[in-house]
Amino acid sequence: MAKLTISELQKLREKLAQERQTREGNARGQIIIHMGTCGIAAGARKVLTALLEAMDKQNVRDVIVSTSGCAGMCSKEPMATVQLPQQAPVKYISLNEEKIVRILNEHLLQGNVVKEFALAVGSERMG
Amino acid sequence: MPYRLHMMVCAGTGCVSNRSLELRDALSAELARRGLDKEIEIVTTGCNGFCGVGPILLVQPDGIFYQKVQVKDVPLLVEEHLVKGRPVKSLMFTPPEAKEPVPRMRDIPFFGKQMLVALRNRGMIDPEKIEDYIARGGYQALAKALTTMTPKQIIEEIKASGLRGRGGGGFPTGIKWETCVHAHSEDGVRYLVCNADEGDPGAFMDRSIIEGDPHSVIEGMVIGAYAIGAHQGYIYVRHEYPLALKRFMIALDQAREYGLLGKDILGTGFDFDIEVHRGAGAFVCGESTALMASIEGRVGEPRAKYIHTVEVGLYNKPTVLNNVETFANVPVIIERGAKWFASIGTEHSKGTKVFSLAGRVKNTGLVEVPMGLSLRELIFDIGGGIADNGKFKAVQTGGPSGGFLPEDLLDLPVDYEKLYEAGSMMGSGGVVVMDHTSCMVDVARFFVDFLQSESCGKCTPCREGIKAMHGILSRICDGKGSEADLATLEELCSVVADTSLCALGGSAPNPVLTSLRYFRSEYEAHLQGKCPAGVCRALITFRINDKCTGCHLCFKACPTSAVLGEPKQMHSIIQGKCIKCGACYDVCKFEAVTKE
Amino acid sequence: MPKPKVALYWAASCGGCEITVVDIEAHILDVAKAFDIVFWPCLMDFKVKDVEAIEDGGIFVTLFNGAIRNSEQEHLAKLLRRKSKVLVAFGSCAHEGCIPGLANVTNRDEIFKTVYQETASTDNPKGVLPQTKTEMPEGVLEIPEFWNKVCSLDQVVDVDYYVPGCPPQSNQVWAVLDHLIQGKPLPPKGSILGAGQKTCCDECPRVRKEKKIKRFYRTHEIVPNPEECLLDQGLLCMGPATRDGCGAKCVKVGVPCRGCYGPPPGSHDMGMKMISALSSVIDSEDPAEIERIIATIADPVGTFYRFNLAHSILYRVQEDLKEKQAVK
Amino acid sequence: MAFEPKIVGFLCNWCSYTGADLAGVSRIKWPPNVRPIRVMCSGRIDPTFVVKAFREGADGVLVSGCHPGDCHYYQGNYKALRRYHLLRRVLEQFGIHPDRLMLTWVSAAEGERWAKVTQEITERVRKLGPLHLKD
Amino acid sequence: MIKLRIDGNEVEVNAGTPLLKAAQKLNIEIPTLCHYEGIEPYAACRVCTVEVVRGRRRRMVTACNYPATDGIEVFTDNERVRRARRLNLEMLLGRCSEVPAIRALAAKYGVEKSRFGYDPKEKCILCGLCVRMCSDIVKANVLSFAYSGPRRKVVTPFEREMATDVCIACGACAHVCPTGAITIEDLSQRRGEVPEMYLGPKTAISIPFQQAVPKVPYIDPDACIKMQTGGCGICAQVCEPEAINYKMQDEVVELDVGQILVATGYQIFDASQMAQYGYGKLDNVLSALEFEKMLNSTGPTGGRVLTKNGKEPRAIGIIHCIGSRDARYHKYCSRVCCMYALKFAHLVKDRTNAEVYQFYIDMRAFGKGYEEFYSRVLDEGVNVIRGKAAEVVEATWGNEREGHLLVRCEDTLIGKFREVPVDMVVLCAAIEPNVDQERVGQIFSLSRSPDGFFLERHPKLDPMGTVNDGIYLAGCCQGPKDIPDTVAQAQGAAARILAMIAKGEVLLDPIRASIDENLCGGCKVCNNLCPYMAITFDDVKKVSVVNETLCKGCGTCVAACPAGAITGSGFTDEQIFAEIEGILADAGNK
Repeated sequence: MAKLTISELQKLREKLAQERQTREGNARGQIIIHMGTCGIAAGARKVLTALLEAMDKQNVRDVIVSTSGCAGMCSKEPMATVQLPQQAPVKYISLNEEKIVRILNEHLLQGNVVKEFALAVGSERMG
Repeated sequence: MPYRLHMMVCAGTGCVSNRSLELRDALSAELARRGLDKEIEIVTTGCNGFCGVGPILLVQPDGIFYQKVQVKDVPLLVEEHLVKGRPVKSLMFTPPEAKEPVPRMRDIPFFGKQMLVALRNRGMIDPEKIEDYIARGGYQALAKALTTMTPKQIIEEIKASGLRGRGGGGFPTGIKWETCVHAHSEDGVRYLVCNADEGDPGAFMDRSIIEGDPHSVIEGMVIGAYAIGAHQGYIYVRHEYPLALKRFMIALDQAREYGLLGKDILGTGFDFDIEVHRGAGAFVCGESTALMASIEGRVGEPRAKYIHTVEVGLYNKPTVLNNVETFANVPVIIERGAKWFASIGTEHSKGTKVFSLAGRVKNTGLVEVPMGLSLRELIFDIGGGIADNGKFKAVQTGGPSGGFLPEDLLDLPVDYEKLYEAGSMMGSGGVVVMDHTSCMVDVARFFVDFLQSESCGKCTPCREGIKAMHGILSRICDGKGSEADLATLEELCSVVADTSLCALGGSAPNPVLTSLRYFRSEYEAHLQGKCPAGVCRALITFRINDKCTGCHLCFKACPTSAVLGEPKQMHSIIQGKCIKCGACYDVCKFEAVTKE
Repeated sequence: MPKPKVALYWAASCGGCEITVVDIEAHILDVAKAFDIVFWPCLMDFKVKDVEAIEDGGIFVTLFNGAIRNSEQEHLAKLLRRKSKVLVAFGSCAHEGCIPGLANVTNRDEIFKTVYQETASTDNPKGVLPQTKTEMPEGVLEIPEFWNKVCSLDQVVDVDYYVPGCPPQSNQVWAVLDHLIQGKPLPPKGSILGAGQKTCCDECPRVRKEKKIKRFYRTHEIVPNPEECLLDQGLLCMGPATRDGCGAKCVKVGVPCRGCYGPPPGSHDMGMKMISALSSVIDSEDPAEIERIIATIADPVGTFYRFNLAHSILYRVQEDLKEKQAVK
Repeated sequence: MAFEPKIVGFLCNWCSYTGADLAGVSRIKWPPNVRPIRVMCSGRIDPTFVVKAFREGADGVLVSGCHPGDCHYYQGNYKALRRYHLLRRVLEQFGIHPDRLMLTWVSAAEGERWAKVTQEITERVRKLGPLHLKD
Repeated sequence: MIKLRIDGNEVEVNAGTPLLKAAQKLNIEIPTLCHYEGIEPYAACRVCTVEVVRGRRRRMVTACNYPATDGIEVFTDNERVRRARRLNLEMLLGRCSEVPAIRALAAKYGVEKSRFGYDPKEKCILCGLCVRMCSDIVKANVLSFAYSGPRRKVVTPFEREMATDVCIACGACAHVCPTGAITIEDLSQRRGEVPEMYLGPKTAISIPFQQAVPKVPYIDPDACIKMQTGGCGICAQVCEPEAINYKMQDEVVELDVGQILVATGYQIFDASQMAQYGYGKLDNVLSALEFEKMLNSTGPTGGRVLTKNGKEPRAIGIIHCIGSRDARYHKYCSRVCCMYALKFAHLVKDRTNAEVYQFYIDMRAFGKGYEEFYSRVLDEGVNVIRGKAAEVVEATWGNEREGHLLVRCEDTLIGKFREVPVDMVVLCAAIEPNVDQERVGQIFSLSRSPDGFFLERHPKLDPMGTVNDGIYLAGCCQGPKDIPDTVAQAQGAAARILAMIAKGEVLLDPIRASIDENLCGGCKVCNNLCPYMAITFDDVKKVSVVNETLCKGCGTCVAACPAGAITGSGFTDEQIFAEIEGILADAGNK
């Protein structure tokens, strides 16, 4: 490692900060990939990988990606739930690698629900 | 691919001794087993401060706070939270009085009320990775200071911020630096020393900062060195802090590698390097002159400071000595400005202060709060109140030679002057809470005992005076005290404080004086042969009353066979044999054993 | 006036000296122009009887190369001596025995045994050895007799001048020939021509420092520093004990001098001189260590006497080899 | 007639020659087979002299100097020592028994030792027999 | 200069002057315990506490080290100060209750009895004066503090009872101790002893012996505190002519001389090698030199003959030939012993009533008047026993159990074994060459005879010359001899030297090496061979050159020159070849 100069320090900081942004917990939204046995069998793992790769490619660092179990509609897997702050969650069904990227771009980043993949708006009550 | 989740495993000394490193390894193995290791990063962080509930695990970005996580919990945790996205309630923290566990860290009162300045990176970075520190803005202040500010401007900025020494004395840092710059040095050599010889029992803010964020100290030191024109710095770390030492060494190497320490820092031509000196654990070596003597290789004994170390210090050169927390504050002041810093706190005490909360509070640990917060907020809101639903009796601030403050001073805002006026001090930030089970005479005796053994013994008042105080206090605890003893104590306290060579002796009478001032009734009770808290063994008697069911537990527990009685029959205690250990009292389920 | 006659002869040697005469390049024409070559068997078919026919002293100069190994060579040496005004021992073999002279570490019987009976490729079931005379139906065949030892030319006949070197450097050869062609006065008898008075070191460009030898190396064992004296580096270079004139060609390319120009004027015995010099600079005072250092010299006689064994004080081993065997 | 070896002794001026002299002054008998040649120092003894002596008919050669460390010229005898070792090897290759050459240290005070040494080499060479190298 | 007020009186001092000094100027007495003039203030006892007022600030400081600044007001005896001192003294009295100095000072402040304890045994108030004296002034660093708090104490290294290996027994710690807690015990065995000829203690600075020339004191660097530790330096303070010089070092003086007289003397055979005589083990077995020192009227006993316990011996045995005339040690006779042994006998007879026994092999009274002296000593009643003593053992003598010796020997004249009881034995040890005789010999290129002494050029014709011209011998370095012989030899040598000086020139042997620059190839083989560095390399001509004045003609380079370019005059190759040829002229052809 060569010694840093001031400008290199700034650049390094920006790069490192971006890589670690998830850690800060400030997110524009959250997407949950349902990964029960049924989901994984239907290809949820591929969908998750595609999503993470797309985020990496586009340098999206402020979206929380979580996984959860079976959403109960095993026939519609793979499924995902997108939740933006102060908005009702939206459930998407029968996803594949292309669809999830569109959801990322249109819904998570621009706020437009991708209606053709959506199952419904809202969620069953927890608890 | 970015990590979608970061598992922040606390690796502060507290959590490590609760086996957090084993937890980390189990987690990592479990993630690998499930193929999640490319998605989820495990970060070992420094101390989170909430050491009472360790090992602590924080899942980001969800902000879920897990406590007391054991290796056996790992499969469940991974399955539920990481795979299925369902945070595990059973591992969350339930605040006292609350019914439901609180999932998010920021919602836990212990954390919510804190304001992190010195501890700004706590739990967020891996202390062994300089990249983590830089990512969170580390060394930006150094860059700013070195390129856009003159040493004079930095000193002015620190002066304007109102930062005062966090090690105990509370001397304004900016003025200290300025004095050092003006002090005459034949060859222009000045030294900068960081005091990490944290000796107060129960206080561990400096250790925590070094363990959790060593670079903040290094950055502060480099800025300070630049301000005073020092090129060689020392950090005096207790040898009892192996983890802190290790992490600081790693940090030094990394900083040197990145050109943030050593020759030509950041290409600005400024040279400064830090040498680590390990202290052997003498309490008195936290005193500046003793510390410097120790660095120079001499016996760690204080000398008279009529000529201050800022003028004639280490190797007889002008020397700035600040403690760890002070240095950790410096980069923030430079980066965010003196104005911002000065906006926090009270009139004369600016910024935040890290306290180690200990004793009979529910939430023990390390907290950073703005100056001026009341003791009540500190103890009851953050600390969660008195443990085991006891009753508050006193709080001691500032370490073993701090004074005891009673309940009616609970609304005292925490700042240097207010604490001093009340007969205590800020010290390095120890806060020990005592409840009704503490006997103030006994506690005073306890601390005086600590101080007498930690006195270096050089000057008469400290060596002989504290010993004499201890003798008198012991006598009182044994019920052999007299009214004259109290007068003698007061006289001793006054002369010891007046004539001691260093601050150890100078502040040693505080526990005695404040306990005499606020809890004189307890002393008087002792003179009458009573210990109100039932602590002083010579003054208490254990008896068995008619609630006794003859369960025979106390009989079995008594180490001296002082309990008489057949099973199912009422028992009694032979006073002559009783050594007042309290074993019978502790085992009795029927409140049949009484203490008076 | 007829051109002075010149003869060249090749006795026990490799023939390199003959080639070095040709190596004077275009000057060979000057030689041809100046002299009448009457005998040069290497190049042309001269007959001995033609030489015998020349009156004694009729040849101006004979360049005789090669040592004397057998009766024929001795015969021709004597013949050419008689016929020549000036007899030059040309090249190291004639001068001091050279490589053929190394045969003096053994004797005729040993050589015959090895060559005609013991070597693996020999098919000689009857163990026949060369005979000088063989009776054949056609008459008696005669071949020269193989002497028991090798001699330098001057050990057989009187020699006027010496041109040292294995081979003599062509420029030196030309200098000698040119001297003769120019008809300049001849130097005193016994002079060494075509060489200097000093030692090879005088021509060697390498930097010499303090000599302190802790062990000797053979050339394949180290890569010598190109600037420094080879001997300083432990390579056994005979340069200090060898006459100059060659231009230090070998040492310039990193090969230690082997001593082909023979001893310089002050030296009575080249090998002994080198032994004396070398042991003076061996860096030890402990007999055991000295033995160890000396043991790193391979084949001392072959090294110190490679070119002048036949001409040295001891010039050959004990004739009957009795002691040699006793030693073993 | 019994073989009487001829032995050339090269003696340094300060120790061995004086030692031999002392032997004489002290009337100690030593074999006349050893014929001394004085040189200033054993370091002066050129191996050439040794082979020259053999060539001239010597059956043995004795080189004698001061004891190691006692050399009048500090180090000369060490040079003789080294030459001796290398020379022995070469003599052997020449077919001359190395024991015909003997190196010894005799101090100026050691008249008796001189007698002993000369007796030793004389007996040694006597056993080896004549060398016959004289042309 | 600055002004300050002390107890209302104005005083002018230099800035930084300790208040204690400033007060002294006003004759204001401030009590101290841990202060000592010349030792850095320590401010540990706090008895010198005074109150300083500076503006609005009042504080208690220690007068011993508080630096005076302009305008301050000092109170040395107000109530606050008196209370502070009183209590501190009470504390000290509680610690050291029976130390008079503390009792007296405490009484001055009205304290007769301490409320904080009573310890009649403890004497140390931990003022640290001894520690500072030892480390800062004497710099022996023996005493230091150990432990902290109330357990603090002054210790020697590793708390060993006697720090004999580091303590230099200077006594300075005891001198400065204000309470008498340190005492110096006189354990005389621990005194610095001069290893040879001890016979009594010696100080670090002394006149080596009475006949010393020049007769001035010298400092024994092994015993001097200043030289050992850098401390002390008291002798320089008291010496008015300022003659003490600690920095004096052994000097190497280089002199150009033309001639050298070697008179390096001898050493005495170490009699302890012969264990049977008990030298070094038995108290009253002395070497002759030690006995000589005892007999000297300026010696440690003033010339009286005394045994170790200070009593006059009743009998003395003198044993001859210790290590000489002995095949196991030295074969030669040391020549002087018989006569000095007789002298001893004579002096003992003269000064005491002791019986004297001489145990001899042969009585060698060879010098002028010697035999007469022998007769006289015999007349004085000295017992002579012909026979070398076998051993000396400890024995009882009558009822006295200790300190007596028994000499066992065979009296060859009467053919009987004898045991002679004595109180003291004197051993006449051999004269032997110095341990460095060999090295000295190498320096001067001197040969040694088998006994190890230097060899003269000729025992009869040149007994003081050596094989090296210009180097001469005198005295026992050439062999044992008595004083007249030594003087004779030395005078002879001096005469030879003077003769040479008078002549003014010396003839050198023409034996030289020279290099023929036409033959030298510049191989540099010879350059390092020359022991006299007479060969140098001419970088211009690229040849080696012999400096003929340095050359001694050894011929090593001549032999070594591989080019044969060096000629050794007088010993040329040709000359030697001719010698070889000549010497072998009779060698038959094969």
